[in-house]
Amino acid sequence: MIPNSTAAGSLDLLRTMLTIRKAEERLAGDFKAGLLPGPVHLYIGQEAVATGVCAQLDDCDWITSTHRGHGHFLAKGGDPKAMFAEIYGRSTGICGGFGGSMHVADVSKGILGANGIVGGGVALAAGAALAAQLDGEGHVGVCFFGDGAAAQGVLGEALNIAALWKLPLILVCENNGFSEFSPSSSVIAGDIFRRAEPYGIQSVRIDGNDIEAVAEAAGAAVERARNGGGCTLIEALTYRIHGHVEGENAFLKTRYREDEEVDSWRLKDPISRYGRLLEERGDIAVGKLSELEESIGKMINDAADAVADDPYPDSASLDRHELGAS
Amino acid sequence: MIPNSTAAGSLDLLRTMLTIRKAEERLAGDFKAGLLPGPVHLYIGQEAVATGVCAQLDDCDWITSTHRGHGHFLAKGGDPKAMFAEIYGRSTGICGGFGGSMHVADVSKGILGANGIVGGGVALAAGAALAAQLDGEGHVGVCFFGDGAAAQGVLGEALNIAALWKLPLILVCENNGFSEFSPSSSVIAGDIFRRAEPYGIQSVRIDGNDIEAVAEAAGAAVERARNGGGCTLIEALTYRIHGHVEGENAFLKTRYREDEEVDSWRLKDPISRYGRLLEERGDIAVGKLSELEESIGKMINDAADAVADDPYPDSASLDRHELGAS
Amino acid sequence: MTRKRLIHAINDALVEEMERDERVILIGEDVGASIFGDTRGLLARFGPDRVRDMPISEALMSGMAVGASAAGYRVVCHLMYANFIYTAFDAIANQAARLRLMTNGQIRLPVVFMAAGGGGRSNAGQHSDYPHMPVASLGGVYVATPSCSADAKGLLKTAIRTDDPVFFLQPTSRGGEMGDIPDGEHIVPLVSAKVLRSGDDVTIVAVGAMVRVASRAAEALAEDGISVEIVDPRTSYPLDQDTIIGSVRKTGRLVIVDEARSAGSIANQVAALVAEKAFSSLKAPIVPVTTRDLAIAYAPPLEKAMIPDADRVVDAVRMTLREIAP
Amino acid sequence: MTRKRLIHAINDALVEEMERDERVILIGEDVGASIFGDTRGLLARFGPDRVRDMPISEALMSGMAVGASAAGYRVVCHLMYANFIYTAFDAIANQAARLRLMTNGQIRLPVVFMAAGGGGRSNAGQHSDYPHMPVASLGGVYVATPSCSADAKGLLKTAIRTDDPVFFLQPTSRGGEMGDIPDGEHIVPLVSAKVLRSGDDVTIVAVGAMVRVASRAAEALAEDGISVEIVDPRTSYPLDQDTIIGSVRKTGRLVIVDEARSAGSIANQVAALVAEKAFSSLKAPIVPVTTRDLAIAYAPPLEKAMIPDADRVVDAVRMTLREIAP
Ligand SMILES: Cc1ncc(C[n+]2csc(CCOP(=O)(O)OP(=O)(O)O)c2C)c(N)n1
Ligand SMILES: Cc1ncc(C[n+]2csc(CCOP(=O)(O)OP(=O)(O)O)c2C)c(N)n1
Ligand SMILES: [Mg+2]
Ligand SMILES: [Mg+2]
Repeated sequence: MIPNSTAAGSLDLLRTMLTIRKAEERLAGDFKAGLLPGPVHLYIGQEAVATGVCAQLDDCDWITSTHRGHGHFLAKGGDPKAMFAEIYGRSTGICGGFGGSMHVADVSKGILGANGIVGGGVALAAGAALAAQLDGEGHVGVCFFGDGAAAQGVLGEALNIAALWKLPLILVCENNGFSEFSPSSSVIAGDIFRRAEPYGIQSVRIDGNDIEAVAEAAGAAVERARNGGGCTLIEALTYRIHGHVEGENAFLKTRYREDEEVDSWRLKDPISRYGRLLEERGDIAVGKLSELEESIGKMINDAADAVADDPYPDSASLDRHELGAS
Repeated sequence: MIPNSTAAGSLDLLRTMLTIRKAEERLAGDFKAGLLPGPVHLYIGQEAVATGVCAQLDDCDWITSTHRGHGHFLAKGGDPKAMFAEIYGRSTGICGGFGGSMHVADVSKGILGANGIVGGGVALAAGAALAAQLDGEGHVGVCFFGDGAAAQGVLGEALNIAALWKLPLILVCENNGFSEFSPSSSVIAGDIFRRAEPYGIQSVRIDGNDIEAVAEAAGAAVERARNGGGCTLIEALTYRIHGHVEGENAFLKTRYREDEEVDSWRLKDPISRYGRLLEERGDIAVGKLSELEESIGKMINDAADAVADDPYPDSASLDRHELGAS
Repeated sequence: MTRKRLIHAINDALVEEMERDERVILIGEDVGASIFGDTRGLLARFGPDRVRDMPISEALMSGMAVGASAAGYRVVCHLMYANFIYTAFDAIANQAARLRLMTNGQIRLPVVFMAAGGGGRSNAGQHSDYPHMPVASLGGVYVATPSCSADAKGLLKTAIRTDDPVFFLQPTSRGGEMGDIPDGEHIVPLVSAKVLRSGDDVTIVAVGAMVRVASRAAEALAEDGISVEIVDPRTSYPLDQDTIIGSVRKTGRLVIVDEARSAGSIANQVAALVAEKAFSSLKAPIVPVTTRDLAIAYAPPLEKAMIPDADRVVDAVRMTLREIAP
Repeated sequence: MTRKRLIHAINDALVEEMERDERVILIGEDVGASIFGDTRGLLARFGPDRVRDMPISEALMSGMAVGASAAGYRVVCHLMYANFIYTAFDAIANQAARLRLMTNGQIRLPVVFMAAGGGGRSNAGQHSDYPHMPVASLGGVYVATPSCSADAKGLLKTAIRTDDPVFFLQPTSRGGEMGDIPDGEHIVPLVSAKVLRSGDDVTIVAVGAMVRVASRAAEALAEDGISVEIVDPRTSYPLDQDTIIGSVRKTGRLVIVDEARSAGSIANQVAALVAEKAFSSLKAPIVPVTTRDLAIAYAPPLEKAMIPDADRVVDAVRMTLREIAP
């Protein structure tokens, strides 16, 4: 049985994916308009992964994320307004404007943060899983990481410890085909999910654009972890529709993928695909998807607008992060 | 066909193993007598691995080694005298007394050095293999590392790159059952040799105390690497008869293994085992083994004695290693 | 007062803090067997949940320490030899030192990285660093550098209770000396230097094992009627500026003794501090006594020549006294 | 003379050196696509044997650079953002910096680690460090810190030809400014500071992007009749002591400008040098202008407040002038 397979659950999944999509689209526009102070890495096309996984978690479960972290933040319950404010560099941001896009975190929601160090979240999640294990309350640690990050040795180190200590850890590799501008096949040998096998860790490769497949695999992994069954590695095949980083065409002199490839993945869009499915099934009324798109789009734009002119942090606020300040 | 399977080749293997054994026994005695300035990690019991592998190599092939590196040094053609002098800290040492036991190196023999950083040799060997590949002359890079070192993430990183770039790299894991005082099973999940599989890299587990098995596996791996077939991971099961480090009983308050275990491995001693086999086969005369033991023992003791009172390096010699000194 | 070796003072601190707060956990390679003796008995006393023998995976270990402390535990992460902090550096530098700022204080990290630094026992080039300044350079990690049993105990207890990362660098690779420890609860605050000896003619700032060297020098100088004040910063970073400046204001002369390499020595930090903030009190050049900019060499005479000794300190003091006030 | 952006000067140096010596190879993540533009065109020109796109495996990459350079190549290892030097730190610190000494010079390492450092573009806490001093602290690695196009080209060419490791830290995360480059072969030796501007009242030592800031400050001060001498060390480690000391002997006053954090800043090294070796010439306290001891914050006003600007330099100079000679 697929977790969240009630009609209400399905609608929630759809809503979350749309929330992420609309937020990312807003940021894409903001970037183009020169409104963002720093770089942003968008998640468009990958929404089913964060959404399907985080639907299995609650606030006491921990996640670590990546430089492409807005989707994970929102799916795990982070507040869109506080996220926009952060990315705009405002004092009302979830990190007070100190962190920005690559560091959005909300510890109260179990979000240990996006991370600018590729692979950096792996060990953090393993540590959080150790904490969860010691707590003994059935919580888990989840690490989202990319196919490119799978080349970092710390992944093998984590698989080893997770197997030895039966850590309640779920490693979610979002294989979106690229490590920056390198196609995965040029930097990753073999199948990522198989890397768990020598450690005796369960692993599975799924269609990351099929939210029910994600939810099912994540649900099984989370349940196993909560019950002392240890770690799972999930490799979710997906695709990033936008570039590695917004504005990349300004500095790239050569193309690294064909338009046709991008177009072919647009056809597999996880949101419209799931919307169609729910309509077909009768879980939602026909037309509900576009209605939701509109209302969520408005909600997101309102959230962004509401904070776009919030004050920047005061430079005196730096003082509070020095060692010795409490 | 086993490489070096001529009678002359067999005798060489036996000689090399005995050279290592006698050198290590001498060092054990020297340590007890308080003659060594620093710590030594002895290789007694593991001689078949270095010997069987290095017999497949020539001076233009590169090896990297570990903190337990005397055996690799000698098997690859390093000079015993220069090694003793080094471990005694003398200016006549192979590294002028600058490196000591954990850093014995002889670049003219392709020995990039013992290494005090566990796992440190893996990337170095991969780099040397890259150099060998660029040279295009069929040379290879070989990395000796321990079961404990297999927990270092850099191993996975190296497997990935070796597969992608088809590096002429041979990864030789000497699984001697312990990572310092931790039994392997407590720090290593699953089978080490299987860790190569997800990368599409050939791997094999062998009896590391059977020198013909080692020679055969290494021969196949080296041949494949020389011919563009890429990397192999060999896991050689063996045992360290001495402690992790000489003198460990002085600081360890608890035992980490049983005498019976050590004794059972003494029965599998790679040298007497091979000697018996050669005698049985008629490749050497009966009694030859003990004769060799004696002559090599004498040769080694003479080598050690010859340098034991060599001068220490002059402190002015430090100058030549400063940046800017040429 | 109880007289104990420094290493046993550390053991006492660990026992007391683990008794006091069950959220204190310890991870490290062979912390069960305890190579140095500082973690001896903890596994038996507190069990394998709270005392965890790690595989050789420093990058993972430091990152897990960050993750587990972000998730609510007080983590002591034992890195064994201080050189291995380089192996563990990524999570310390890119995560531990900055998560507080990047999350606007949502994440505070009660984590202690501990390791034994310094040369003197022919452990050679990869086991003898005293790397306090590379860690200090990160800005977000306290660096505690005890020089005696009492401070080791008191500083470690404070470090464990501190909500920000601390690097606890024990001068124990030379074994750790005996010293008196006050009975009962003994706490030493971070960032509080100690005036070890009061004097009028010259200030010596010395850290770690060099405090003893400085004391010997001071005694020798006293015989010639030269009155030396010794300041032990106890915390290498941040510095207790007032105590150092106060002493230099009194004496007008400054010698700094550190067994770290010159380029990575606290001599630079202290000299810069004084040249900025106590310049008008200075009567003579500030003289550093440090290790030259090389890895520690193996041969005993070389090692001895590199690490500061009392003679060099005496010479340095005499040099500052020869200089005429400008 | 040709006018070029600093990043293109680097590209020229790479092209020229790769043309000149076919044993020069380049490895790094996406050096083919070239995020910064410094490696643009090299893959097409020199082919995939010599220009290698690496997976995201910095620990492996730095170690392979060591291994390949030990085995006869001149390796340029591009680490992208300077913060990733922490991820790559083990092989740099524990191997590259010390193999020369430990092998008594058998191994020399012609390897250049290059990376872009510095803040200013809201890249936030994990992409804005200027970590020259952590590398300097190792003692065995040159640190080149060009401030302009000509020096970038000339220093990089020298670095590639040098038989010891060099960390080439480009101030290009802010894009890299325009500058004149001499036509024809242009070489700048390591350890040779440049007096950029001659003056009598005060010396400013500034590195990297801060040289421009210092120049702006000097111009503003000139309007008030204050004559500033600017010294650009160009090599942060080892320092060209004579040039710095010579300048301070002339002016008697010293301000040091570095965008590194105070605790990891060259201000300490330079101040210590001068307080030891040019003390009698000093007329005023040495004033550092650095970034406070925090990770760079994201919000533009915070970032701006942290990184030294011309106003802060002007203030510092005025402060040293107000002080009366003691
Ligand atoms: C340690 C480290 N190395 C390199 C980078 C530069 N970098 C940022 S994202 C990226 C590619 C990541 O690819 P992947 O893990 O597949 O994530 P994706 O961008 O596809 O989501 C790289 C190389 C980094 N941020 N951190
Ligand atoms: C990076 C690093 N971490 C820890 C150590 C301490 N250490 C030295 S040897 C060793 C165990 C190595 O085990 P293994 O790789 O199996 O080699 P063996 O000693 O069995 O030959 C450890 C943990 C080290 N030298 N380097
Ligand atoms: Mg990817
Ligand atoms: Mg072992």
